[in-house]
Amino acid sequence: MGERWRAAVPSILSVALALVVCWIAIALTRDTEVASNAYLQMLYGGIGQWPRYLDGGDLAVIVRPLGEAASKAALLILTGLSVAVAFKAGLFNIGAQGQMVVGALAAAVVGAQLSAHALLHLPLALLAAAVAGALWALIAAALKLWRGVHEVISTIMLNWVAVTLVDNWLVVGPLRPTVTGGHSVSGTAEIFPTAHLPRLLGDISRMNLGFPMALAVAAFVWAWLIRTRRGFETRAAGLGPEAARAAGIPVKQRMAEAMGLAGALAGLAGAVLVLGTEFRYPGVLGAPYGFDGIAISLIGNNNPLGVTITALFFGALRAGGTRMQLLGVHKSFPELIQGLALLFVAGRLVWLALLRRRRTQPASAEVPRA
Amino acid sequence: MSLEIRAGELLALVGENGAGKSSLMNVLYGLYHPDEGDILLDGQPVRFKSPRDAIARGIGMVHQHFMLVPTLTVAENVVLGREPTRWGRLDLERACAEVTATCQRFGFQLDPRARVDTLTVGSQQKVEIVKALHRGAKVLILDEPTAVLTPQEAEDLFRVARGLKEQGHTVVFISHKLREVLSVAERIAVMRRGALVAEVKAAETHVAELANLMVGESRPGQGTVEPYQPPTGEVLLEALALKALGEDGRAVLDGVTLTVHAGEIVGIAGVDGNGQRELAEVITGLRPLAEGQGTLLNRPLSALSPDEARRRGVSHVPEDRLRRAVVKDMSVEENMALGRQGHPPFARGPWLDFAGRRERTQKLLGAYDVRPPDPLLPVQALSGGNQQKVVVARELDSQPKLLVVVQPTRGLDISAVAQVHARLREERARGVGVLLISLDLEEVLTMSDRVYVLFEGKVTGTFTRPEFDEREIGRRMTCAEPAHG
Amino acid sequence: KKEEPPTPTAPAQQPQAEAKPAEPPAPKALKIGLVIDVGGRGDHSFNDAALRGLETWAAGKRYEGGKYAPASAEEVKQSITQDLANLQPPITALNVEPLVIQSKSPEDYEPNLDLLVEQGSDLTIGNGFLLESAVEATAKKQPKAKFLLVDSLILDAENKPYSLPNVRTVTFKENEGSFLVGALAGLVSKTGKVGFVGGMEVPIIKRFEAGYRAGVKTTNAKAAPGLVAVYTGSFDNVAAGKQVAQDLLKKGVDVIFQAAGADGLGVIQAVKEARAAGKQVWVIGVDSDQSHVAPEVVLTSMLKHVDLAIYHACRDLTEGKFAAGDVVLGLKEGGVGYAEVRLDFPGKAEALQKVEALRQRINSGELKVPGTMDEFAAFQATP
Amino acid sequence: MLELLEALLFSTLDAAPALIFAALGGVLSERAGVVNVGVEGQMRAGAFCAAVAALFMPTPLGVVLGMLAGAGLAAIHGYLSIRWRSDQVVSGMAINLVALAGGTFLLESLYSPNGTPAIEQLPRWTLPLIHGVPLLGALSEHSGMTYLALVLPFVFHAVLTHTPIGLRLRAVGEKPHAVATLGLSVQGLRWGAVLGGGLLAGLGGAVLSTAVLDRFEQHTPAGLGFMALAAMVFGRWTPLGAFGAASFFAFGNALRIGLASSAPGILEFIPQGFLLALPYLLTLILLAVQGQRSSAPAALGTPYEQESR
Ligand SMILES: Nc1ncnc2c1ncn2[C@@H]1O[C@H](COP(=O)(O)OP(=O)(O)OP(=O)(O)O)[C@@H](O)[C@H]1O
Ligand SMILES: Nc1ncnc2c1ncn2[C@@H]1O[C@H](COP(=O)(O)OP(=O)(O)OP(=O)(O)O)[C@@H](O)[C@H]1O
Ligand SMILES: [Mg+2]
Ligand SMILES: [Mg+2]
Repeated sequence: MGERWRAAVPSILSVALALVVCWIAIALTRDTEVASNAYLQMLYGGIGQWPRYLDGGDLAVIVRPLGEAASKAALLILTGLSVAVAFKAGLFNIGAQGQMVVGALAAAVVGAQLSAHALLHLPLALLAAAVAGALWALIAAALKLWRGVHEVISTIMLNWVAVTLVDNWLVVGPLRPTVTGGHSVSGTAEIFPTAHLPRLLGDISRMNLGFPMALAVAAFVWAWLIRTRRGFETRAAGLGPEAARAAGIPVKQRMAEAMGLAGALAGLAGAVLVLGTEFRYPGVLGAPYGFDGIAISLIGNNNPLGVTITALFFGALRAGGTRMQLLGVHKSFPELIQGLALLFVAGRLVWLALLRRRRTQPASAEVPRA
Repeated sequence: MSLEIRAGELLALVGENGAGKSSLMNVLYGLYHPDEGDILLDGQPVRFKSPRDAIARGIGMVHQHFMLVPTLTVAENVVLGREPTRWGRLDLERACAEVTATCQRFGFQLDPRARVDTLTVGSQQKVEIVKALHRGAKVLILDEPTAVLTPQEAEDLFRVARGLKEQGHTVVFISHKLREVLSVAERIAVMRRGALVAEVKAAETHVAELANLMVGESRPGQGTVEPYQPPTGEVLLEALALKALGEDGRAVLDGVTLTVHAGEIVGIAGVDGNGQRELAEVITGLRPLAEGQGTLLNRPLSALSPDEARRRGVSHVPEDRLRRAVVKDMSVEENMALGRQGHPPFARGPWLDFAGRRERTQKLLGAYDVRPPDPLLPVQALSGGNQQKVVVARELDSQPKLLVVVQPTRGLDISAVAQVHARLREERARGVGVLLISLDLEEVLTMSDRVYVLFEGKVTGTFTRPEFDEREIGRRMTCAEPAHG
Repeated sequence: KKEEPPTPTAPAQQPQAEAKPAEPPAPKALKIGLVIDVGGRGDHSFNDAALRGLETWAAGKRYEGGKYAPASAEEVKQSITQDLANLQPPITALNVEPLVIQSKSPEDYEPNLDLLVEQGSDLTIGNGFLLESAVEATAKKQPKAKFLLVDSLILDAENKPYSLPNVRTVTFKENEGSFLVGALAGLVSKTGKVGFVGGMEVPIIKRFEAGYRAGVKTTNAKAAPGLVAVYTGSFDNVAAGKQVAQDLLKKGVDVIFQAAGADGLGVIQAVKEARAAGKQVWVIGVDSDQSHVAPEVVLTSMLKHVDLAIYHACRDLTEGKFAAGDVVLGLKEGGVGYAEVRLDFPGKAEALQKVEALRQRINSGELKVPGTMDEFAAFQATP
Repeated sequence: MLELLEALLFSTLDAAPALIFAALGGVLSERAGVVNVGVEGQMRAGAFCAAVAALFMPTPLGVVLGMLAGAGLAAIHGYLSIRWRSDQVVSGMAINLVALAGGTFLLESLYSPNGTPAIEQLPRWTLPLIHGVPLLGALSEHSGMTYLALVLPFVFHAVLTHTPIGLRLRAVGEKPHAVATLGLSVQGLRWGAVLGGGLLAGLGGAVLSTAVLDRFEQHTPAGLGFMALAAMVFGRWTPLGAFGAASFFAFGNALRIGLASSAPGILEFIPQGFLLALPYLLTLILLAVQGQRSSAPAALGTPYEQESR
């Protein structure tokens, strides 16, 4: 256990460092008071306005921000896991964005075109999203395993293909909802309430089943990866494909499975967005959560638990980030913090060495030669 | 530690694995930097910041692992770093001419335009030497140059070394083969644990003494020669005219026929790159069979997968340890489970069995004296020898019927080698068939009951123990006239 | 390189909304919240129009580096297009305080509206049809708060319009404005080839196209069949807009109308470069008067007075007259139009006369401008 | 027909340079063995700094500053991945994220949220002889960057194959230890390549804000950096291959635009979205058909450790 915590230390310090750097950036462009206030607002937006609630405020000032943070976190958990699972199999999935797009579309189509009982409709829509995402990812896997096409290039291409085909053709063409009169609507037809992810805290908060579902999926991925024979084989295939092959592990199959799972996870993220908050495939799919997944996965050490914690943190940060605008602080700070945190994770050797040198005064242990 | 190297001598450096021979030479060559101490050249203290300085002072080194860029040509490899140019442009013509000239001066035959990865190991070795000489090296350091050469090629190399010495060069060479050390070197320096423990004149010592100096104690008894009994066990592997293709589509195995019985060790002798690796791959299901047939443990050899081979009872200690035998970022216990991760005690149904795995790992680590015996350590944190012990432990622990071992003692020190050899003999006694593939002819000859010699993918000779003749086998290993040089 | 020192007034609004907005006794500034869509500030078109209506006109302020400074009278005057210069009553600053939130992605619209309501905004504006569902959901959740939805009606799950008691909607007849600039384009074109560049191929942009085509057909029947309409596929890719426009220009098109968000800036860029290379070419801007982007080539701009709609809503609110309902702004209501034509071209006076005549015909209801491509197919041009 | 072709060619030549430079930057860095997924971020830095600089000085000088900015980001990448042997993919992705969010932040704090003020654009050159000649005329009327982009890949190719420095670069990407034992500095070579790659990527970005547009626009480069990586891989890590792939992508895009405007009827049958996806689909299909056995430099992505054997 101690070992595992030690592995998390660089990530935690990196995030803290990023927070400090951004605080300084705000303080420099504005002043220290604004910077501190901005962080306070971010906190309020992320985990609720507790002081105001304790002052006798409405419960909404807590559950609404929590709901927003949870929705964002659910998306980040799923895309982060998507990237992490692929990493574990030795594949770099830059394509989570595209997989999320097709997943979201599938959920929107099943949610709107099919009518069924709620007990059936929602699972069907989720399943459709997972399958669509998985199939999309499997294209890249197939190209990699049988044609030797590097997955970085194929997933980048598949992202573009998904976005252009869906946003510029399907959504504005065949799947355009029927509109009486000349009203402008964006996106596909609205899904039936039977396919909604149920709200958990009533109408005031957008907290929905997507969040516990994402947590459950994370637990599933963790169990699969760490506890099962399949997961073991997948990790072996990712870390040492040749050795895994020699050990009788069907490496290609495991890699394809992992990529399929990665796609399914990203597809589910799309479904959570569509079935949880948007209720249709919007004209343009939300923020680039698929790309955020890369950062989340890397900061979280590509480990399901780390990814979940990282996603929770950044989900809250980004939900709260909007409130910074109330102080006139720029809207891109949460992203900046995320980027800097990743940069510091990448550079952890540098500052770990600095720390170590300060602790053990004379001889620094393993500073590589220049 | 101090070592004196005299001008114009042939000095040999011996010592156990990890004694620090390569490290010392790398310091001399400016690749590593000494924490303390000085290097004196012609009595002057010098400081080599990088190999560039060492090269400028006339020191050349041929590394234990080849330092050639495989995608470049011989000439490009040789001139790299001191390229002849014409108007800023790389002058390949001149480079080739220069390299040809150097080759002629020292009596090598190399095609300067050939890509290095198309050359045989022996030729690559020569490219390395030419590289050093081309830079005007007066002192030539050869780190285990004969490890991958046939006796003939090694003999060739020593002729070159003596020739260089005649021309006034100094040659330092490192080797584990004490007999060749004695026959070539004039002076021998022995290292142990990073220190120089003895310097002796070749003429005044013998193998046993050197071995004692190296290990610091009497050498574990060299397996006494056992009497030969023709194999009687059931036939485990019967291969008929096997043919397999390499990555480039050429036949790397060309009509190989062999049998392995239960309870015998069958050795495969051959120079690196003559199909030994591919033979092991075919038998373990890693490489598809192009033609030919055979039976492996009573079922056909064709369409074999690694998984299927394991299920039939084949264990495999591959040659390329870090690539094929272990997943270096995984822990020791995870590596212990590799290949049998689905069976007790490593798994229970679809779930991994952590307790069972830990218990078995700890037992094996103890039995094989792996140091440190920590099942949670990533395998890459173990020394090479200990990694090899992990692999051998795993493969023998899975109760194989047929054991395919390739270079099982590469990188092991004397006592570890003896241990592995003993284990292999134990397996034989248990009735396991062992196919031993090694580049070390001495190892093949001491261990095997029968030997097949492979050359260019063909079997060019079979010998039973009473017929072993090192020179004849060596000749078969290079069947046609010596290829180069 | 020097930044102007921030004027030491009007501090950024504090999140002091903790204090419940108990009805103020004194004339306390009303808070107007505005959520703009992902296009963001500074798009020189739709969002900037909304910000102009709220910040410059209603609040009399200038946004700068996260803070507000008072806008000078000159600034305010310059921001008012010619067609509104004589508006009665004239545009004057009101006692309102703007609260603007930029959205980063579509799923943020709803929480952003929620946030503004929570911050105590007396009127919350959703700018753009993309915010339709968000405004709908928030308005239902917050029946006491007032909302203004710009550019769309409230639609139910079947996309049928309905109304909510606390939401005012404003929509525009873009086709009528587009018709007039189309008519002008037909008159200006020398080569007889005019073009249209749209962003994504969504119905609202199609409405621009239909009106534009009808306008061209009315004044230049020969140019109509060959009118090329190209869609860039995005609203945020300037380079794509430029490339599309370059292609049109290479093919002899000399007047381009763009309705493509940020891509439109690329269109203007391409025309500017073609003009620099000596070609006689024009571009028509959209939503706001885009003349300042490239004065030498922007013939005019199809105006969509989002600014006015928002200003009116603010004024109604301060005067206590704000009412829910659906407002449709067409040419007659001054909700759409075209910006002052500052460039000269042969026969300018005559052309403008013709266009104004068409305006009269539309205002009188004699000429019905098609709003969809189907309607356009049935449209008979009557010069 | 000829006219259509000319328009197509012109459009390709106008749009391709940024992609070409960035792809070459990727090739330079990766041939030396350092993975460079940070091209997108380096382009963004280049575009931003070039535009900002050009507000105060002649545009060509601004372009140079943009290149330096790209190299600046590359230096962070180099410091982490060469000096400290960090994971190259992580540090590249981090650079992308920081450049994206940081660029947005700086842009809004310094200028307006959507772009810098307009700058003086790089001039377009009218080539005297061929201007107006059918087809060939497409070569005229471009900024100097287009001509540079047509020449640079060949220069780069020549350097890589025919000069000592090229030989060393190739060697260091294949087997750094061999290079080190010859007394050459692996670190030095890699630093050079990474910084050079940064300069090129920065140039690619600068082209976007000084030649394609006349300001930095908030979304720049909108995924072009990733396209450049794709072009690099598609072009098998060779300068000419990357050049060809980048030109192919630009051509595919131009073709789509050309089709939409010259044959609008086609849109009745083939939706716009298909045309937009066409270049990417074509690339995927081509890759699937020809296969893409790894031609990456052997040591790509593995940090060089002197004492690893
Ligand atoms: N820079 C270093 N820091 C710490 N230990 C080192 C370093 N370099 C080498 N060693 C260790 O020093 C020992 C000597 O290594 P060296 O490669 O010189 O052995 P060797 O005598 O050449 O062995 P072999 O016969 O296997 O080639 C090994 O244990 C090695 O791991
Ligand atoms: N990455 C590492 N992390 C921690 N310890 C290491 C690492 N690499 C090597 N060591 C330790 O350093 C010591 C020397 O390792 P090395 O591989 O050089 O041994 P060696 O002398 O070559 O032994 P052998 O002859 O068995 O190969 C070993 O005890 C090993 O555990
Ligand atoms: Mg050694
Ligand atoms: Mg060793």
